[in-house]
Amino acid sequence: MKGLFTGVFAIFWKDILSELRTKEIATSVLVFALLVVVIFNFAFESGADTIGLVAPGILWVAFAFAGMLGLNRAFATEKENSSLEGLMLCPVERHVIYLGKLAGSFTFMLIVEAIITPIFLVLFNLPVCMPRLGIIIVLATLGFTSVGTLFSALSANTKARDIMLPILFLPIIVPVMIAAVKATGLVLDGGTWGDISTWLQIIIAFDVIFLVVSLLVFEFVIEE
Amino acid sequence: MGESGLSSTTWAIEAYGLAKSFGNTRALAGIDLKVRKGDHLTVFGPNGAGKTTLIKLLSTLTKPSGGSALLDGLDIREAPGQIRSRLGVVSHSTFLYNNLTVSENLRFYGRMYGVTNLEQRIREVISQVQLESRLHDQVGTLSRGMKQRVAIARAVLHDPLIMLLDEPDTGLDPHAIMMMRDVLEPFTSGERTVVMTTHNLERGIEFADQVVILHEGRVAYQASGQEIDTASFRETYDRCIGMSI
Amino acid sequence: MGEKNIVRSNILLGLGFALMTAALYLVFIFAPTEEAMGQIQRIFYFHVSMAWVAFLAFFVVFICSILYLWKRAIKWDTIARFSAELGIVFTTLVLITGPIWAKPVWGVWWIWEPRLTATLVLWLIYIAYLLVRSYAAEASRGARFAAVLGIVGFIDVPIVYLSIHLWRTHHPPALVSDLVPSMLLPLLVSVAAFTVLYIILITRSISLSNLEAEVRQLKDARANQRRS
Amino acid sequence: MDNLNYLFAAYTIIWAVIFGYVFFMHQRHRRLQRELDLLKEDVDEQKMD
Repeated sequence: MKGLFTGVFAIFWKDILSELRTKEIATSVLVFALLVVVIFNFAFESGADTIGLVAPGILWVAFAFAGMLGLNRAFATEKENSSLEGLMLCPVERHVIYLGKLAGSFTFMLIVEAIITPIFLVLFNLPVCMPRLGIIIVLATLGFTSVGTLFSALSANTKARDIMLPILFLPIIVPVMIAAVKATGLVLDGGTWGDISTWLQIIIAFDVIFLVVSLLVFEFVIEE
Repeated sequence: MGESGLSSTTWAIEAYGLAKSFGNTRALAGIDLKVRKGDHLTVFGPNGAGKTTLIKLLSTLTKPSGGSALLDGLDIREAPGQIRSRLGVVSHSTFLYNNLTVSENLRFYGRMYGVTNLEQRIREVISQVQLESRLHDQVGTLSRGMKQRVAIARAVLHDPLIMLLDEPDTGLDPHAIMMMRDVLEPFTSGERTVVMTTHNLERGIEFADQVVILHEGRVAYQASGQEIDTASFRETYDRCIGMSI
Repeated sequence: MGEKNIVRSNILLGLGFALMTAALYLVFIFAPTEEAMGQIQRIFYFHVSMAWVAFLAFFVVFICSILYLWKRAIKWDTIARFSAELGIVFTTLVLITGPIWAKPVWGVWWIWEPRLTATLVLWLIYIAYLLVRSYAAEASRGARFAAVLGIVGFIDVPIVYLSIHLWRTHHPPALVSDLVPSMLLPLLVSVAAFTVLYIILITRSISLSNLEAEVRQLKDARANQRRS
Repeated sequence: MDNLNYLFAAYTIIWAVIFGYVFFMHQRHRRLQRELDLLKEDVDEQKMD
């Protein structure tokens, strides 16, 4: 158990250090997410009356697309000097690698979301309602990254890695996307915990199921 | 003393009919090998002969599709984790992270291998590969030869019993190759068992206690100790891979 | 192919033909014309049968994917691949016949209703399943990747359905309410006919891939002969 | 009200697609069979040499 934690933390910390040095993922993802918010604002011509309807969708499309960009990078860096092979040579179980990479991507995405969300709320003149929105974001992001880490490892080993990730990732995350958008909409309308509990349950169920399934199948994805 | 009782202590590597196919292409077609502890085995062969596949099988990176192999008496199918902690692998890729410094890279891999006394160990290996001055430079700023030396440091950090060198000097200039040989020397002498694959006949021969020539996934020639005919080895090699008559 | 297999496949073909003919008779002659929707409701029988077969096909993909990752025998991968292909063919047909039925009845081609939307997502997942194979560096890796998606995708489907169901609480008029026996019989026979059709097609596909393997082996043999 | 044209279209498309798929499989089969025959001839010839 201790070995598991050491390994996961070592991978996580390596990714954090590398990111702190280059700021490659965070910057590109952040800028990209902001651009999506802005572009969608024009695309929907969101006036005062329609904001409530389209805003949650815009926010989550921005997160999903930006997250995909970050996830793509997460395994691309492991291919640079074949360091994924170096990782696989380490005497750790394969799910340690999965959890380590997941921890990194999850953290990066949360940081980006922590910056984007306030900007978004201000730009759309929406009430700032942190705790409930925060929980939705954390849970949905866990779902995104648990599936995303699996598929990013998979698509990194295909010929068309940039296009494979969205093709695999987007249909699978439909349930989280729906639940997150609906819950966010309810929260922005001043919904209570009770109002969003059904949606939170869906997201939690998704998180648990796909964390377990990904842990089980991850070794088949990275094995040569 | 019974043969079976001896085997687990005498042999560092045993392979019995080890085979690997990728879909319908057969990379290794049943290989038998035995390497005594402390011996140096050199595996020769042209590109596509199955050298890298052999290394990948022995290092548990890929699973065999037939036969079996034991490293230090452990089955590669049953105890991959225990085998991995006994192995140090140097390949033509360095496995290093360009954005991290030399010491950060070593510390990361040290943690993954559960190396105790890590800081002291990093100081030891880095002085052995003569890169103390570059310890806090990012790997991306180093030359190809230096990176390869860091890769060697990474591979020996956990003091492995067996080293696998998969064409370690590919892509290096002559000077870097010389340098790397000097650096490798202390790690490959002594108790450690070493398997090296290479194209370089002279270098491979001078290094070896045992040689194998692979051709199209099969062992085409095998010799050890006194049997190795250094003088006519090039002819033997050419004959095995069917290049000249 | 052995003699026994030929006999078996001929029996299967005969059974399929008989069932399909019976289904057509039952659907067009025997079944009463539905009062609210009229003749167009007769699409229902084949539409539902094909949806059932598609689901069966994807379930086979799921099971064979698990077996492939576990046992690593190529036959599981072969069955999974062809089953996914057939599943896509039938899902495509479900997605085409659905709007054709919806247009005269609901007045629109498409509504984002749970069953329709979930079917569309299902279709997208299995298109990705076929793509990931063709984009993998080697065939063996593609087989493994596809198997992973075959498992993840199938598990995802119920969650997709549930979430869309909760998302769209407005139901269109129920398509299958209480079926009177005279409508249930045509449906059951259609489902049986399409299931037999699926079995016929999948066994043909498997023998096709055996042929493919034979060709490859011969090619290898020839290449070896050339060399020596 | 009967919308027979829709009904006709639906059943036509069903059979067109299924036949299309069967035809596609048949083509694959024929191509492979031809390749197999050629290869067998080739191998036999080489054996004779």
